Amino acid sequence: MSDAMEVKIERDGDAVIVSPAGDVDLHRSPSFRERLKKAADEKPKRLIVNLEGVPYMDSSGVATLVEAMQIARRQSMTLVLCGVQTRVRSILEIARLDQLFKIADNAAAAKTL
Amino acid sequence: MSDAMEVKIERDGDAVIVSPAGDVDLHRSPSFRERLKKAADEKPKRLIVNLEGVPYMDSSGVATLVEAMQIARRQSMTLVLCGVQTRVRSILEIARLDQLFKIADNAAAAKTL
Amino acid sequence: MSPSEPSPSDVHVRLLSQPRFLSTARSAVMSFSKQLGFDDACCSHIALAVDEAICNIIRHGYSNAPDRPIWIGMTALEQSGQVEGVRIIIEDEARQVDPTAIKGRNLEDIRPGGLGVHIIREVMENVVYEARPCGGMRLKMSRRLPSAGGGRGISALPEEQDQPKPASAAAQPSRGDR
Amino acid sequence: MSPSEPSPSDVHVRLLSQPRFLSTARSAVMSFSKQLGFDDACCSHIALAVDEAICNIIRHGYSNAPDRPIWIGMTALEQSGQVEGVRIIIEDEARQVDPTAIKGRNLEDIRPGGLGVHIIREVMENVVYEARPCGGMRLKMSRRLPSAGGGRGISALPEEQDQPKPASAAAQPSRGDR
Ligand SMILES: Nc1ncnc2c1ncn2[C@@H]1O[C@H](COP(=O)(O)OP(=O)(O)O)[C@@H](O)[C@H]1O
Ligand SMILES: Nc1ncnc2c1ncn2[C@@H]1O[C@H](COP(=O)(O)OP(=O)(O)O)[C@@H](O)[C@H]1O
Repeated sequence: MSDAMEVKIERDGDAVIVSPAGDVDLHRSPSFRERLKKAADEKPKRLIVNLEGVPYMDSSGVATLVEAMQIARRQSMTLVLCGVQTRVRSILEIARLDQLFKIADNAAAAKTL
Repeated sequence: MSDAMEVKIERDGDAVIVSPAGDVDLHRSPSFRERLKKAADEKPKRLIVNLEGVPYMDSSGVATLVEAMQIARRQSMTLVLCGVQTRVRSILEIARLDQLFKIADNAAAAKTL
Repeated sequence: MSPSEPSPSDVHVRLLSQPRFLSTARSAVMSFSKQLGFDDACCSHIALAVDEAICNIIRHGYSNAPDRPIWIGMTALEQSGQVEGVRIIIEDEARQVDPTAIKGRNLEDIRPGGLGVHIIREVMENVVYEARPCGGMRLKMSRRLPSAGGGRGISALPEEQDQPKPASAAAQPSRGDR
Repeated sequence: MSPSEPSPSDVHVRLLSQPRFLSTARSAVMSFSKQLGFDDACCSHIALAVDEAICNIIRHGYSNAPDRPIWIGMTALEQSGQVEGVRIIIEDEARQVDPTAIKGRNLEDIRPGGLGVHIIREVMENVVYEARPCGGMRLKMSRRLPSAGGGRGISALPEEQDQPKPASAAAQPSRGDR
């Protein structure tokens, strides 16, 4: 395991799908943030963050998502989260941010939400 | 989680199936040992230890199995392990005991092995 | 306050102030809590609180210096031999701050960051920050098992959403500790 | 010997001599090893070695007394900023024994028990027991990452069975340390 977060980025039509793998904590969120920014730089219509492979996230990961949301708004890009696991959803709820994000069940649904 | 190991004991024809759940380490092996002995006391033809629910075992768990094997031999009972997970199989191999035990894939196969 | 005092902790973890050790701290806390009888959702919340506390010490207390110590003490709260919950104490040697200055932001103001303290107070009980007499800061917090009345007033876990929540914040002892 | 000396460990765990804390120790060791880059099978072997060492301290060193300390120090072995493996040091305050008396039994003699030391020597490298000058015993052991040449001569993991094993025990540095 390297110190950087493993993040897959795919283009699918007018969407870019960003799929990090592993816990997103203060150790890994900087590299997640960097990759997410790079994906946003492609200025897709839709930025999908697939969290299927993320069993755990702390507030540094949440901050990264909030920042991505702000960038998306500025660029009139739609940001959608999908594959959110129970524990990750729970921290979004504690932070009262579960309503802020568009959340789809999976990547397919995220393309139409 | 209590301090005792969760162990299910079922009778199935002339076999008794013992299914512990959780890590078998020095903390839990005493209660596993007790339940296994109780199952052997029923003097079934076949004692099946279903380790499907055991992700980890240390040498105290292995010692418990070796002891059960000795009891089984004395009582002309057939002892069969099944559902052995990778990590548990690995410790049996390190202890050079993987040949000592009859090991079946699952409980159904264990009834005929 | 909880019935038993935090005598020498059952398990003590000392780590250097580097984010790469967060996962080790979380795993230790998760296993310890699980062993005491907490369910997976609670264990993960307790580990989250410890994670957030450590992140804050690294960032605010030690200004990201990578070679400073952080201690995590974990103790089973027991009453007549029965486990009632967990007590966690996190200590550092960082510069001391006024404990009242350590507070979560207003969540209405949505921006990146500023969630850690809110999370800690939300998922744990009896959260108290204090300056250590010997230097550095100390964070004491606990969580009782549901069977011992724990978790009331604590943010709903997905699995717990059907449980009624107390109507007023006065029912939450942790809030009174500030 | 490994290139770097175990300076103050990166993560240090102290637990009381009770089997119920074994799972916490294992989890911490697993996470620490995983963070360094070991695969799941290796992490689980390293945690097993630590588990066995703690069991022996509880049973033989402390004769099952539940209130004595056990320390586990974990350090990343690094060479020019590159992680090469893990160094683990386990210490106690138990009565001292001759390190040569700590040895695994002949595995031909099948009976319950007597496997712990064998397992430790089988899954770890550079295993050394010693009496501490200040009292108690110390167990030092390490394991290198496969990329740094670790695991050669170590009992086949299920995932590694197709790798060739060295023919002679002389290729195993850990054996020479006794
Ligand atoms: N361990 C600490 N030492 C010093 N100050 C702290 C500590 N923890 C929190 N704080 C203070 O409390 C504030 C709120 O912390 P937090 O809710 O985690 O949000 P953030 O860290 O993103 O600002 C911090 O900005 C800081 O001023
Ligand atoms: N920490 C220890 N302190 C003292 N003696 C030990 C310690 N660890 C191992 N030993 C000795 O080494 C022997 C072999 O240990 P082990 O292989 O774990 O088998 P077992 O503990 O089942 O006898 C023990 O019987 C004991 O005499």
